[in-house]
Amino acid sequence: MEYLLHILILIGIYVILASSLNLIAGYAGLLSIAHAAFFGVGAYVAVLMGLHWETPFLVNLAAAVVFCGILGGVVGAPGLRIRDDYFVIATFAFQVIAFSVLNNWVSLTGGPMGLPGIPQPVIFGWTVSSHWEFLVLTGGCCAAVLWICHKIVTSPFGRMLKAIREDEVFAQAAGKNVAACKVLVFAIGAAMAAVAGVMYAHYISFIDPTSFTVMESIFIISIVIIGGAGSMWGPVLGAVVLVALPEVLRFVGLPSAVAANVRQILYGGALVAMMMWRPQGLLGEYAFRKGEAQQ
Amino acid sequence: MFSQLLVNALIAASIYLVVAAGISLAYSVTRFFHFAHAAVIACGAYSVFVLHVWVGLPLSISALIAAPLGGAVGLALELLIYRPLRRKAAGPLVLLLASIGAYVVLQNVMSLAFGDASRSIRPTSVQEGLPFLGARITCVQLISIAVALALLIILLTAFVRTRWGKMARAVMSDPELASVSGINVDGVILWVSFVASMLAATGGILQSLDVDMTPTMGMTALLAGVVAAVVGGIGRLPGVVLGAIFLALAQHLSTWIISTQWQDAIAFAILLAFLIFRPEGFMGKKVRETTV
Amino acid sequence: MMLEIRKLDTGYGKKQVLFGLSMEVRNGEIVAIIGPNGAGKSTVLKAVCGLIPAWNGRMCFDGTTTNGSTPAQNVARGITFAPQGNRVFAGLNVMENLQIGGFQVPRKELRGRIAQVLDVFPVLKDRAKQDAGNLSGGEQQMLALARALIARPKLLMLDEPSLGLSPNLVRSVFGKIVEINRDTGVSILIVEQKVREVLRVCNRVYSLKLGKLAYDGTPEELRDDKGKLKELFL
Amino acid sequence: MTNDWLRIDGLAKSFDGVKALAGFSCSLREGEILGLLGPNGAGKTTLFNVISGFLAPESGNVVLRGVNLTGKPPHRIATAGIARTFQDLRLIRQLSVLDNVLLSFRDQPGERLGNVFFRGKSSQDQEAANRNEATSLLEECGLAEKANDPAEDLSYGQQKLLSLVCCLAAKADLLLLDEPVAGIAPEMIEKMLGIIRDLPNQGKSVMLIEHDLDAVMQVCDRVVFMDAGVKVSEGTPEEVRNDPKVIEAYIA
Repeated sequence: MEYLLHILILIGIYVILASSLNLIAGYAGLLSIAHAAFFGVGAYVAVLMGLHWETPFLVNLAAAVVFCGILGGVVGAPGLRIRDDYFVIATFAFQVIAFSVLNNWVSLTGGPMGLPGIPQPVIFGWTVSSHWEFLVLTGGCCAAVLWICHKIVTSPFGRMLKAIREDEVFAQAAGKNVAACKVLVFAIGAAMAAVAGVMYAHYISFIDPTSFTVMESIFIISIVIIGGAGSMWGPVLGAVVLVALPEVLRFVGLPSAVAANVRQILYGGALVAMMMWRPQGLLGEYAFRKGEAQQ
Repeated sequence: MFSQLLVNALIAASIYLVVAAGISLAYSVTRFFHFAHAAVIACGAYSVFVLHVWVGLPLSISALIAAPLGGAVGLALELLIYRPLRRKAAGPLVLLLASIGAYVVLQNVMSLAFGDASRSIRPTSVQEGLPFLGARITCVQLISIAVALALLIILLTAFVRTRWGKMARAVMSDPELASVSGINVDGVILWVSFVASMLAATGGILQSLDVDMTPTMGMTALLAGVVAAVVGGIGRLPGVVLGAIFLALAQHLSTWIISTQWQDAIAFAILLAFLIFRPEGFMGKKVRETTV
Repeated sequence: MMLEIRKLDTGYGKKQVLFGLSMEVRNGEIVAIIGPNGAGKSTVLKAVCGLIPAWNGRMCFDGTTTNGSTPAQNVARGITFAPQGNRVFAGLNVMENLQIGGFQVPRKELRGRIAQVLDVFPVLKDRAKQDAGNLSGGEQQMLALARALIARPKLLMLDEPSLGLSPNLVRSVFGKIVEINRDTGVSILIVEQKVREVLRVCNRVYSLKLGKLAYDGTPEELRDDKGKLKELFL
Repeated sequence: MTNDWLRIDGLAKSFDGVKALAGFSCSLREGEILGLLGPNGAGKTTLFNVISGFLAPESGNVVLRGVNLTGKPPHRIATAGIARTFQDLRLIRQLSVLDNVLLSFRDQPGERLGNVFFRGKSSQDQEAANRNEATSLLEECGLAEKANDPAEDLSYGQQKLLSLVCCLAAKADLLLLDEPVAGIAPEMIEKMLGIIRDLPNQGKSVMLIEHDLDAVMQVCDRVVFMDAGVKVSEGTPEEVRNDPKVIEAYIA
């Protein structure tokens, strides 16, 4: 039973990550390989505050969200100058730098040793300790994130995001402040990733930089794309499928050492297959094709 | 100390150069970042490992076979994935995502086959290294610098002199005009992919002679290559030389001030700075901007 | 008959540009296509060389149907094309540009052909080692012409060879075109906005308007008939 | 006569040393339809791009109702009352026809994120009002049946019509139309021209680039003929048509 709960909590965390990346990449069209960096920075900010200053959990959570939001705005800003594949490379660069900081700033982050002994979160006297309680907390955050995403994408603001994704020039000619919009949505997405980071850190009660690598970013991208970019439920479906996949593999009897690789081969292959035959993913609508202006 | 840093930088630059030349070539004909290059780099190293350690061929022969093997992997990717995608008018982002997927698959196949632990083809006895301007340089390192230089010279000459080189430059310069001039653009892309992948594999081989190999080794090498290629100006081979040297110097000389672990961060800070302030690099032409 | 186009419909994406166009080029002729902007003049050339597919209708070159052929196949058949805007390979030098133009020519012959073509364009001879991107507009246009000639085409298609050139240069470019036609007997299909100049050199004229044929006749008839010209353009 | 409702003064812009605009000036009265004619490369589209803020001119000014718009970013100019269409027909093809129109309303409260979360009611009311208006605009133009189809499913002519409807939804006072009828069927041309001809009655002014001379003759009050980035001739369509300089520019 605990095992099932564990999977559900992980799915909840990845739903937050994928839905927030979906806002950035699926709705605003800014493909980013830096999501694991925000995931990690959020986790570290909250944990460090809790460990060093012993501030309450909710304060730490809020600080992580705000910090990553601002950082996201700063990182998203290059998107105003450089586009498409160059932007991907720029976010990639940020991802590597962030990892490098987490890994090498030993005096602050503990470096490769990570930060153990993260205390259980206490929210207005409620100590979140059992799997059930964590599931409630993560589920609550997940619901909040999905609700915010839903509000955003069904509003005129969401329509504007899609317009920017498909054709910036049209959006500008229609009076939309494309630059402000991109930075804003990047900041929101990063802030949401921080929520996932805080949940993850407190749930596992230990963090180290290896959870926040380029490969993790690629995994989150795969969830979004395989599930379907630019749709509310695509990333949710993607998270369920891809997070549950290794457990299924274990169930069919693959040794866990092999299962990890097989899982990656499966999702890498799925990514290629999606690009070949269904670039909009299982449920999505955005196929990473900018409005090809003809002659 | 200082001259040792310079020597180290030179060795790093030679590996960057080989990888970056491949990336730059591939990007300037295909117009997307070929992420799976990272896997091709590791493929090169592991092919040598298989041929040398498992089959027992001499190192030099293994390397000579491994490089074209890497090229063949690039060829297969082009034929199986990228060309069909291009036929469907896929944009650079779709191609990039597909190549990320291909990287994940290839890297994990290697992990399955060889394990995640590092493997080595280095000569077992620790070499003293030859004295060189007050620094020490090993034989293997000398060879790797020589190979990089030789490849660069061959590449540049082939580009300027041969018919194929000219065709490739024509496609880089203006693909549409190249096609109405009777050039089979798909064919050019195919063989440029082969050459670029061969360079990547060679980069992997050189690196594995200097340090050990892991299935993920290609990522760091690819990234350094991307930085060198962007800094030098995509599509300009002389620029790539400059970029590789610049990056290697920046990384190694900075170890005067801060610890070596920060080399990746430095490389990427340089990349970010260039992407934001001078995306065309030292020698390149302006990258496309939004046009109305 | 060198080129025969019958009831051609084509366009870009969903936009139809040519509507049931029929025209032909006979052996050794210089044929001009004129007309106001947006008439679809360049589109005709792009369709013939294979850059865009025909939606309907038939294109026939030297007795073979060319619908669906790639540009490379058409070059091999003897159709070469110099697209609009002095297009040259900017990163390659003049000599290399010419070699690219003759890349389907057997290697033994290539040197001789380049020498011949350079005799026609002495300006280029002096610039053989310069990057084409650094040439002046007129020289680039000459190079674009020369590049298209190396393959010894049966049909040479030129899209606005006068674009961006000074009146003097326009004269000399058109002079070259006549010279080439006279000396080699190549058929030439030329799209041009500088109507007066092109009427001086061509044997026959088509005028397009909004994707349809508006006039088909001889340059002499048009040259002196300002009223007719006005009707075609305004 | 309010001759300087829109004043364009000495605009210059060059690309790689080639002058696309070389000191172009003209003006537009309120409620006037002005046609822009000229051979390829005359600088017509460049002029539109400069007016709408997508290109910054090297010199010169664009002044609308006394407000200098030169050098402002495109979205500012768009909200200042200028709407435009594009020669290569830009629409958000993946979105529905209705969404394309809805996108084109300026200054929507629902496009501010704060309003989405904290003033949901007022922005929803505005959205509902926009939706009604968009629907009736589509009805007037005969696109109502297609309102929920993706814009890419429309025929080329319908897409052009839709981009015009988008300009109407913008409630702009000045419409810049780049080849509104090129490449579309005759019935659709009639329909488009009908809508354009009616614009001055709604207090709107229009500048349009078009190669279909008959269309220009039908709708334009005045025509400016440009060549090599400058104004060559100006007057009623008939005057310009008969100006020897004009035919000269074409056939020179």
